[in-house]
Amino acid sequence: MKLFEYQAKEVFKNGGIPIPESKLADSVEEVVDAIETIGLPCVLKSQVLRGGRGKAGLIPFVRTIEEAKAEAKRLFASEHNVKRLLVEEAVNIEKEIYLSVTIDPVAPSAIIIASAEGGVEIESLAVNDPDKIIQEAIDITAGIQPYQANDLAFRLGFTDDIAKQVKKVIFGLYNIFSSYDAELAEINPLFITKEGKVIAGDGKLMIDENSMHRQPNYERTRDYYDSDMEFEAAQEGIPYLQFDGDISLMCAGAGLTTTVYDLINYEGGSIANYLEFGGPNYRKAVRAMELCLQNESKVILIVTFGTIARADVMAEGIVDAMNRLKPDRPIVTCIRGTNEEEAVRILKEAGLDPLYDTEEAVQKAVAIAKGEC
Amino acid sequence: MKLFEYQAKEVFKNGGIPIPESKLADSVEEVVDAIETIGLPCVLKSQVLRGGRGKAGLIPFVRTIEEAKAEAKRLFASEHNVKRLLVEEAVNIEKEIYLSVTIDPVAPSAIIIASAEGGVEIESLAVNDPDKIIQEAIDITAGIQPYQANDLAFRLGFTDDIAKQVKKVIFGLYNIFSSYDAELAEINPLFITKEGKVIAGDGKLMIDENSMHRQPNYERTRDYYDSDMEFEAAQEGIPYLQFDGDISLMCAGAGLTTTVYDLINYEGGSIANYLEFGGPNYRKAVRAMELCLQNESKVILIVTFGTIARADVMAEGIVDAMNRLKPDRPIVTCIRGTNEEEAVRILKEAGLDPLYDTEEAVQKAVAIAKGEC
Amino acid sequence: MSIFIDKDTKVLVQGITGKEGSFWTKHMMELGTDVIGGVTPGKEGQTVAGKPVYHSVRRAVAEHEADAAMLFVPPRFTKDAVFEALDGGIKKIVTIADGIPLHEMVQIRAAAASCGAMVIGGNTSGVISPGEAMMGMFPYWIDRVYKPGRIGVMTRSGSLTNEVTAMVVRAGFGVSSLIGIGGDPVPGTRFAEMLPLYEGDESTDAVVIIGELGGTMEEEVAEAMADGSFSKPVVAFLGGRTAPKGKRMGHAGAIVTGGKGTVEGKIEALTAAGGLVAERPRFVGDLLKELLRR
Amino acid sequence: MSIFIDKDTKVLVQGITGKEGSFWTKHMMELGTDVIGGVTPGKEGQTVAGKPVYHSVRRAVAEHEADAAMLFVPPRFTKDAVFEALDGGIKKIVTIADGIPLHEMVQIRAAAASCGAMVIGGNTSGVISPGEAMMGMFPYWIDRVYKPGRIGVMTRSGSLTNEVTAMVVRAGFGVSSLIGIGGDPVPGTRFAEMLPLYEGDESTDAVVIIGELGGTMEEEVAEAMADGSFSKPVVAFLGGRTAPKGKRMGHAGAIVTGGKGTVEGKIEALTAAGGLVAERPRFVGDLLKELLRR
Repeated sequence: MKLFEYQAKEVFKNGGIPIPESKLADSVEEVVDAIETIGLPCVLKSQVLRGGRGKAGLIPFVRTIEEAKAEAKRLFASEHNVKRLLVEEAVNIEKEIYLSVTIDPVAPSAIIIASAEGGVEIESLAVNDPDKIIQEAIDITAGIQPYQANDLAFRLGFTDDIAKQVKKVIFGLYNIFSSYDAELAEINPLFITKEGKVIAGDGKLMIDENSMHRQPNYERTRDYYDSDMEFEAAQEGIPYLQFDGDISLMCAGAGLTTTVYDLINYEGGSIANYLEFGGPNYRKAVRAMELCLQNESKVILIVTFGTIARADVMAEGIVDAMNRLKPDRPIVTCIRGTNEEEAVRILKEAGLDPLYDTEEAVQKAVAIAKGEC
Repeated sequence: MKLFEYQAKEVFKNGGIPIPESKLADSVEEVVDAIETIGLPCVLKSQVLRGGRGKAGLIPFVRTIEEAKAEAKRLFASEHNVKRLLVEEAVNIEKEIYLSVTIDPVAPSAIIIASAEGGVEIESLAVNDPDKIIQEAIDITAGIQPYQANDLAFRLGFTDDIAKQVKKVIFGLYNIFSSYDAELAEINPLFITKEGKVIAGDGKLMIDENSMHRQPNYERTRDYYDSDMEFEAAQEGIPYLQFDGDISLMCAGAGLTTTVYDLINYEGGSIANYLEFGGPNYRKAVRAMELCLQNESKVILIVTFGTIARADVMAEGIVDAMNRLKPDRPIVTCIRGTNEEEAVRILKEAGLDPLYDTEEAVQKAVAIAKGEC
Repeated sequence: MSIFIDKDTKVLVQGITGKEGSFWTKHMMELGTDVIGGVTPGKEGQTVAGKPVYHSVRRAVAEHEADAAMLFVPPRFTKDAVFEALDGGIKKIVTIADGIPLHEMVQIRAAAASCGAMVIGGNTSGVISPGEAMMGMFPYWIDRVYKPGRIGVMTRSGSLTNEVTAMVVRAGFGVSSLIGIGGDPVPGTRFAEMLPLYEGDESTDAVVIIGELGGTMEEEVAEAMADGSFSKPVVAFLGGRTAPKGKRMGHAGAIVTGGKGTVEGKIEALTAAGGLVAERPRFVGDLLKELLRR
Repeated sequence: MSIFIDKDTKVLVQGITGKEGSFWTKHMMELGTDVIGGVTPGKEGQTVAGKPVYHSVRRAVAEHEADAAMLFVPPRFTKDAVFEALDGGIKKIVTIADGIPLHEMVQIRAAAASCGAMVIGGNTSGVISPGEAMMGMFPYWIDRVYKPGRIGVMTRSGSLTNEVTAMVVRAGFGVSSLIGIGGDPVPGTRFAEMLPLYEGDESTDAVVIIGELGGTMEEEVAEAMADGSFSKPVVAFLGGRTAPKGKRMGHAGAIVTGGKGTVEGKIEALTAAGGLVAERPRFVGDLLKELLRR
């Protein structure tokens, strides 16, 4: 679960990492109020989960109250679903550092990544000038050792007081990474100010989905999703991605669903939605079909090849869903796996024409979507 | 630092280990008050740091209020320096378990020790019937794993609900051991009650002296010492043990001081006090001699063989102490090590007759103590 | 013949009394797997499919020799169960659990390495040597997928494995050993770490890898092929060629992998190392034939 | 010749710019120790006794070969300094710190073991091979104690070591290598773990052990003598024969050691294994002569 910047910064602050003075605002009026405390110039930071906010113009720097009002209005009205702005003091930046903690799956260990050249171009730096990226493996059981934070600070080129502050930030960030069961804890940029202070300019914190039971402070509200449909699906625990094509996928298993997605593209089709109802969701055919029907798709393509999920149970679910929902568009099925003979019987009885070959099913769905059959 | 039972039990309680209902009382009146809450029969547990309290009659079981008053009076007046009684409910004991966590220096690891046959005879059980002692090594970095607590509970012969409770106590005790930097965390006995509850009957918690900076909750008050002298010495950071013989030791280094102690015994002498002023205390000669002079000893024996502690500095300290304190008894010195020539000069100038051989010095001190010279 | 497990591998089942544990234990035995017993704390004295249940791994291994542990244990208890198996001296562990906390999976992999053990999973159906033995949950009765043969299969996926393996079988081949590495970001064992076993297995002629976008496991296989440490033919199918850039791990993930992880990059690496990558599951069989003909 | 350190051992000094660090570094060099540099975070660019100071062990070992690390570091920072030295690939570490937290010392010993390294100390004066080299704080200029020779000395004590070693020298012997194991309940290295080094050292004819009541280190030496893995003559002096039963660790300590740890028990074990135990420091020299005459 990816937190919003303002949430990540709250965590950072509580973990001893300095952050700029800031106030959250969810209207132009609140932005004006916030500026009374924060002062001008300041930065209006759109609280959206997508990356590349700067390049998309979602973090304007404003010098006057008029400019602030205009920009706030623009952002709240934008297509980017901006619900909140973080009004943040403008900092006198001397230098920008990159700092993050994530998992190295090969080692396996946690890994701290840092660069004296922080900012938006860090990823291309990693490819083009990898020597400028500093890495330090951390034993996840023993945790970070002081000498490691020391060494990182020195390798970043700092000494004296700045080194001490940076060391404290590294320690803090690692401990947050650890106690929040994070996939990623990132500060980019970490500002070194002209006044010699070390302050987190941005904050990214992604909590491991499998550890959310240990992180009860965060609930996935609608804010975390790009669309109502994705939010609804997530409430059901159904993996779902929204697109705007013609074919609704209703498949089982991430790998197979992704492959069907590829095959549709190869055949010149387009996808309305990605949906998995496999694994523990294999009894949720009704809910899955309901989600598909909310799309303006032309056909629903159902492909499964179940292991534990029994084919006959899925077939029953599909027939049940059809009876209840009376779908207004054709359904193509390709259901294989345990008890598939029974599944075929059930589907045929319901008037469907079950297929056995994934590519055949894909081709048929694409043809239907194109109005070719 | 060894905590009092009532302190250890407070820690246990906060760590999720059930303890009997109890109240602390520091007078006969408070004992009576406590019994109003606790009820009768109950146990009056003397809060002293020595072991073997039961055998010494310091944990009487009382059935009536009169008996309680009489026993409380006896305990407060006893030679055992009883300042507080823990008035504790009497528990219906079905079974007594031994459980502790300590360090295994060889492994090296923490080690949980348990026996289904708890109680006062656990130590002889360890020698005579070691199979009845269960041990489980715990990696001190990774901490205790649930399966280890499980396995211990089963090896103790428990299943079902009692196993679950015992497992929880094991977990709790290990985590206390870990977070309190303990040398030892011990519950002996751990009661299994006739009602099927698992309750800590006693509590022992010894905090590592070298980790006291992480354990700010405990201060070494006078209560923790057998004598005023030992308390005073501890305030100065001077290792000191009180005896009642004729020779005051004022030596440097635990090993050498212990050896001098042995040699005095071999020569038929007796020790008034054990005192080390070596290591970081080698400039504390005045304070050390003051402590020695508070004893009714007949002679002060000073033996050192310094490495970092410079002999001349110690000699100067001794002469300074003599000038200030005007000791009323003979002083025998045997000061060797770095700058010993200068030390000898200083001591001679002060009218002493410095010796160079430990045994010679010991023999002279014993002779003086016996009035033979 | 087979790798990881065969008829003689003595398997201890942790979580044997649970619904899935008991169900699949019976199926594992049906296929020929030598299940020697199981573990469920508090259930010692019971039996499942005629096999004894013990309180703990230690008590089980005190009574029986055990080469491998099959875990039917919920994700939050998996770390403990793996640690218990390792402590019991077991060197082959398969865990099907889907949802193991990421940081715990790192600890599991590290602990296995320090014990010289191999953990397969989580988030996998397990390991099967068709006709011989199985640890996990495979519908081995579907013989157009689980036909014995001489092709090794390694996979990060579930349903897709059935899809692809069916194509291998349709092309006239069968499977020697199928290893479900699992779909988690930190699998206990990585593709490349299985290669030495396939390399040394006389009954495996070629290996099919079922991968997908993300991570560097396929690139590591390419490295082993390129440096000669793996010499058998490799055909890969990779899902996600046309996938949109989804939710990403931010900069750090890309930095750790040094820009690796795209399907294009994987195809390039595998092809450069002499492997063939099938664009569609259907093509896997033909590519196998092509490589084996060389 | 000597064990652990000699003239050629390249020593890195951690905490070199501190008062004790710089003072004893000079003395170590005076005796012939090959100090290659030192570490103090934040002090890179300075020199001590002409030797360069680095921010970290890694930066130091990137510039210099280092065989051993000498730590003049406060007890609360010792674990970190040891971990840093181990991470820098250093296999011999001496720490003089008195007051290392017990649980951290357990972690230090465990980490050293897992790296195949040896940590000597804490709470020790260190290690000296008289006339060759030294890591620690020994008044090597007192030649009635630190005379070179062919007797190995291992000790748990400080001042007592001077006392006993003076008796060894008074008897006409000298010291090959003196190892201060240290006086803490969990020393980084135990007596018995040093024995293989003495056993293989051609310049050591016999070993003197300076022990005391408590723990099982002397019993472990006796075991090595009894099972033949250590074959050189051993004379021991043990302090605390007449010590009153002091404050004890309660039952657990006695259970862990299985009733060992008394001076009587140690004497019995060492004597049974062919060693001799001196009642007084003065007797050590005579017992050495007796054993070496056999």
